[in-house]
Amino acid sequence: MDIPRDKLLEIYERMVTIRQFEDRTHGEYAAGRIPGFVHLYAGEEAVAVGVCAHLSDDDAITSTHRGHGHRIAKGVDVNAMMAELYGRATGACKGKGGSMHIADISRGMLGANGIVGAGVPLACGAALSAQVRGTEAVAVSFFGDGGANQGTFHEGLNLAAIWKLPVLFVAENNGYAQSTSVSYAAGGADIARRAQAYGIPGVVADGLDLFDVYAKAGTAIAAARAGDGPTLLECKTYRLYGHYEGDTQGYRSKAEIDRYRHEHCAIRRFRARVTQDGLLTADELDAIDARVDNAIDAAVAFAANSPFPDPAEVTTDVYVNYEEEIA
Amino acid sequence: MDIPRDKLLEIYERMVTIRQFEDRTHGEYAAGRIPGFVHLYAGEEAVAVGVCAHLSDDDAITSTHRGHGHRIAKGVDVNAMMAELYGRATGACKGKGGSMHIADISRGMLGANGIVGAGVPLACGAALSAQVRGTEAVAVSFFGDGGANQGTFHEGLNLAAIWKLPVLFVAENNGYAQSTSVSYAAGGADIARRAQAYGIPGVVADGLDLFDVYAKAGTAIAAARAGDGPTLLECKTYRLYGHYEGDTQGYRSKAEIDRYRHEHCAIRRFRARVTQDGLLTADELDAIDARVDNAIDAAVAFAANSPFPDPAEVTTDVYVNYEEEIA
Amino acid sequence: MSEERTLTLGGAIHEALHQEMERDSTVIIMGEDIVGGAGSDEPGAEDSWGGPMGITRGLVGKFGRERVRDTPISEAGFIGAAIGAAVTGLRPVAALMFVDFFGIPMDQIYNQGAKLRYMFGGKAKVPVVIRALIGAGVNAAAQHSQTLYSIFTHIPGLKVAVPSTPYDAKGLMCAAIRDDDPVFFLEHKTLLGQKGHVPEEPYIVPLGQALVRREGSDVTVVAIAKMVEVALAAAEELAAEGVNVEVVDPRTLSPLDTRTILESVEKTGRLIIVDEDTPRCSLATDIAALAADEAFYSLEAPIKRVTAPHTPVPFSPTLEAAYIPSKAQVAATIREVMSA
Amino acid sequence: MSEERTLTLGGAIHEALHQEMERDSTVIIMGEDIVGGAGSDEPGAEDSWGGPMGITRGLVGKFGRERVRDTPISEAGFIGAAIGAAVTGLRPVAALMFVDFFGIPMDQIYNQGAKLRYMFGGKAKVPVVIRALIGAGVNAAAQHSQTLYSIFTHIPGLKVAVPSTPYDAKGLMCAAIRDDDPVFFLEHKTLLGQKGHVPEEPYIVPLGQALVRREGSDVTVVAIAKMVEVALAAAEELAAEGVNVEVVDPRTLSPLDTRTILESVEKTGRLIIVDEDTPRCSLATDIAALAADEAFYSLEAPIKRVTAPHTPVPFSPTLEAAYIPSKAQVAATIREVMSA
Ligand SMILES: Cc1ncc(C[n+]2csc(CCOP(=O)(O)OP(=O)(O)O)c2C)c(N)n1
Ligand SMILES: Cc1ncc(C[n+]2csc(CCOP(=O)(O)OP(=O)(O)O)c2C)c(N)n1
Ligand SMILES: [Mg+2]
Ligand SMILES: [Mg+2]
Repeated sequence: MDIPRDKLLEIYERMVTIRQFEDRTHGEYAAGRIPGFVHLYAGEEAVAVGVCAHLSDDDAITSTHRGHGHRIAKGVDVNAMMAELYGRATGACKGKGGSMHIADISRGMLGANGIVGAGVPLACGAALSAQVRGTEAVAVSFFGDGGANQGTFHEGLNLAAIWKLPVLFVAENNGYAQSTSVSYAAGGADIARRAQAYGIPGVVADGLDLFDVYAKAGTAIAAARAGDGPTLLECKTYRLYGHYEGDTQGYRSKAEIDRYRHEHCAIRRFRARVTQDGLLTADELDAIDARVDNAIDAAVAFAANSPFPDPAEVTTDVYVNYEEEIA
Repeated sequence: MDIPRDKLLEIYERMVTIRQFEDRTHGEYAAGRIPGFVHLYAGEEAVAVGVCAHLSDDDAITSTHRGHGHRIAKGVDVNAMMAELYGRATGACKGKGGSMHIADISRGMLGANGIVGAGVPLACGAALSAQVRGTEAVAVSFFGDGGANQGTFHEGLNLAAIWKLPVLFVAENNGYAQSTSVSYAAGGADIARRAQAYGIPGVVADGLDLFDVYAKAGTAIAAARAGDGPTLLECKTYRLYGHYEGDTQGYRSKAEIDRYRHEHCAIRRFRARVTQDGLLTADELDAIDARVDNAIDAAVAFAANSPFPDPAEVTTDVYVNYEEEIA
Repeated sequence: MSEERTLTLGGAIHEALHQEMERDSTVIIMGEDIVGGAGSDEPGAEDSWGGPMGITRGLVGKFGRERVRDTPISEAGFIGAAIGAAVTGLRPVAALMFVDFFGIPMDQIYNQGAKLRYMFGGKAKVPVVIRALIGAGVNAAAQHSQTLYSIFTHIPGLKVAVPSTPYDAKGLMCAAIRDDDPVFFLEHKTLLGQKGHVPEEPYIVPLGQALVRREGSDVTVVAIAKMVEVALAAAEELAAEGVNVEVVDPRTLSPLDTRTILESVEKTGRLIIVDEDTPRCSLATDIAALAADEAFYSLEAPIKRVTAPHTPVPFSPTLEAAYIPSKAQVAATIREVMSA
Repeated sequence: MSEERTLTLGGAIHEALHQEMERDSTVIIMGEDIVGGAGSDEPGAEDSWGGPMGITRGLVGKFGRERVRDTPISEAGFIGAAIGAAVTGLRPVAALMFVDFFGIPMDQIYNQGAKLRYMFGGKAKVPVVIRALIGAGVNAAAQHSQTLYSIFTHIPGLKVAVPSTPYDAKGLMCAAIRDDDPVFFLEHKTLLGQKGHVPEEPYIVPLGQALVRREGSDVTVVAIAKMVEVALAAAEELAAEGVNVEVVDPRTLSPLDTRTILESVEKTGRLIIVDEDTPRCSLATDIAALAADEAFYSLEAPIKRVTAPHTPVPFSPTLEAAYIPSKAQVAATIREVMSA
């Protein structure tokens, strides 16, 4: 699957934006400027970007607790994201959601999710909506290897299979659910093989290779748009930071992490490939790096300079309408 | 797998007991003597009996809304069962449970269940208990084709797979969940194939052939006892009555029902096989029929002559102990 | 003439679904066997079930299988899908069958459906209706007889409707479907066959408006769903004894029309709540607490609650009869507060 | 000497688990990452997590992986398995991690665990403990900050413990494990690090016994979990103003020690309930309703409830601070009822 030059540039920019956003969030969190629970996506960029490169704002995605990457890949504004992490009134959710609940319905980003596995049925619903309304839209559900052990995974895949819903299920297998290895927690071989249980295609992609993800997601999404129903795409990937900010990571070695940070880094691999193949130049890529660096600087400044929400906001946005006001 | 003569006689008696119990319950219900919701097991006898023939009182089973057959196969007293259907104080659950909740923990019968799919995790728990306590016991979970679409099915099978729990999952595929065909509701081919998702054996049995069920369940249960972990056994079967008593059954033809009631009847097939092979005689079998007939008569009489529970019993048995009495 | 038009409560719900689906093509309905016969080639199999109590029978013929969907037995999956569809442009009405099954899709309902709007800073709406049967009275035992509305009322972001008449059933269903928030719509199974006046044209009974079903000056009885008729019967009995009972039907539990309840208590000075749900942390305590705070100075007697006991629902007819709050219990409690 | 021995609340729970596992080989514990490092060959991976807040760290070394089990992320599956194991001879303690996840295993908890005994006519017992973190205060947002004990208290067949001190945490955990009924054991995440006196030997704090944390004669404040310290702080403030506040800590919500609460209200004539849960159909309304019935004639002022608002838990620090009932709110409410 050939990727047009413009698309390649956009893809690179999104991958780098994720990496830099996460690196910076890591530092901001350590410095005590971001409250709450934060799970970083660094390392898995090729998955979110490789999949979302096929989507428009009409297409919907559901995400996870580790959702910053999906949001950036889906085009959500980084200023609003960083302000949300900071808990500010200018945040994507006015400070009400935080890292685990950033959404942008206008861009088809139906929200991160603090509940493992919960996005799967919601994505089926977005696909059902497209099917009933007769649009060409598709839905994508991202979830982890741990999430694939939830009942919602089973129910969602079966529902999508029998209704031929235009949905792509993306299992982001980063090897761990918190500290638990996928080899311990998941019976059977690849997660992708679970697709057979429902008679739908199950595909494994190298989640550290943008081109592999892009190609396989493209095929699956095209099939979904054509009315051929869902696919389960398992992307083998790796997270470079701990499960959450604060994780001491006794369950894996520094050597393992370093190997992925350097040899297997999805962004390095992308750079190497596009420059070797003469698709893009190092200068072009460096320029993007610099631009993103500025954009993230600006996002942090925007967040830090934004006001906190008015405490009175605590009781708004519960209902669209409610006769009695909320005490 | 050769079945000893005594066992064959016991198997036949249990199958006939189920059939007669259900035929009689059908009549009693129609006559307005049994209240509530009742789901009959007639037609599926070879499954419950073929599986439970391998179990002792130390082994546990979990059942479904369609649980009379499992209970009889597990050796629960028919007097107590019929009295429970009648809502009498002498019932297996003192009249508190009714058809959907008959249990006998002393016989390892952990209860029928009004919640589709709910027995699967409970059976895993009984198997876990055996594993931790170091007994030789196994657990069996019966559920329907409809139940195999619940999240609990997925979670239970995965849990059993990774912990190598001594449990047998028996999918009773009778073609329908209420009025919905399994071909509509379940993605994929056989339910048994879903086992592959968890790396455990998945086996299909002819659920109208006692010998096939007996053999395949025997292999699976022996493996479980030997520490080799769980199996998913799908038994293709058929229910002769409606989904519940009162079902008008517009979703299937009388011809289809008749075919199963006559040509494919599990009890007839068993009789034909054992008499043809010279294992048992028609006289022996007829004598069992007559004895069971009397036993069911006696059960109905026992139930009808039993008192209703004292209304004060409504507030007992909620807790083993509770400092305050219940208002 | 239209005064005379009567429907059952179940028929009123059917009519509301029909009319709303006609009015708005984004309304879809889904649930286990709400059509029936899916996957069967048998002539006449289609619509052979029609959902719990046949309420949705006939809708598939009019609106087709795209908008009237049989689902697998996967409550978390299809209720979650209904919520996802609601966020993306449909107005799904999902049937949970028995409310007792709520423990399976509850995460989708309360952590997703009820909270998306708030968590997203007001930038989502979730116009989904979840229908479910409630109530004891048909010997359906512990897993098919509960009311459980206290739990849904507890959850911010949900709305809860509990019609006690066919008229309200239709009006509340129309309101629920048009509402932009998630609404639990609870149908008491012993009321579905009850007949009453229902106008043919679509109309709205607003969510959050109680109704005084019977005016009285001596004591206020707030009663929910099936308990409305129990309370009214007790009121008749007491009328013969010269006691003037006011019966208030909240109709929706969230929002709760606190004003109507408080005005009644201020007038009568006495309050009894009759609630088929179990007693702890329930609507009965909710309404009692409301009055014990905001109508305290009007109260002339202890606030009494007549509820089910703190037990599961028993199967046997004698036990179930002892479980459900009865006219006799309500009447006795009225006498008790009148002599306080 | 033993007077001086202190532990954190989390440490007290660890000690209770340790001692009960030592005492009774049928006690097992299970949950996601309660050990950690499962499936890893990395030296030192084992016990690298230790469950929420590391509370179970160290137990695997003593009791082995048979009795200390990491589970997949399958809350319905493993909580259901804990219940099935409880019916067949074990005494499992299952960790749900955050109570907010209850919507996934709820059917197993409430339709199975809580009801088996009743449905089976008393012929089963279900000695299972479900541990879960509750509470706001760490900016964990709408799906990781709730209390939700009102829902579990509503369910017949469940018991609910909510310790507010390390001493009670240990004693209630020992009691919960030895109890033959299902117990929800709720640990407020902001209290886990709090230190207090804990005797080394195992002991029991019986389920169903409240404690008067502070004696007073003017007003009764019933406060739950984290709110106990908020209420005590408000009481100190009011003491300076000459108001004598009695603070009652129920310690278990089901069974509820109604006697201690009613005796206090009869003495003081005034009642405030401070509850971090959302307000509708809650413990706050439950206790208010109790007093409005059974202590009615002692009441000298409206019963007030200080609770979270009817909203999900917001993320931002400024919003979360407005969400959690504060000392200032409690103090203001005490002043209000004192001048009523
Ligand atoms: C229902 C539920 N159970 C448990 C958790 C706690 N939890 C948060 S993330 C996580 C691990 C998820 O692993 P995986 O799905 O592989 O995603 P990853 O973190 O690796 O991206 C767990 C157990 C949760 N948030 N929701
Ligand atoms: C969780 C849940 N959902 C729905 C129901 C209603 N219901 C009872 S039995 C049944 C069909 C079950 O089909 P299957 O599992 O195939 O078992 P069968 O009745 O064919 O034996 C349904 C939908 C229920 N009892 N529990
Ligand atoms: Mg993972
Ligand atoms: Mg079936």
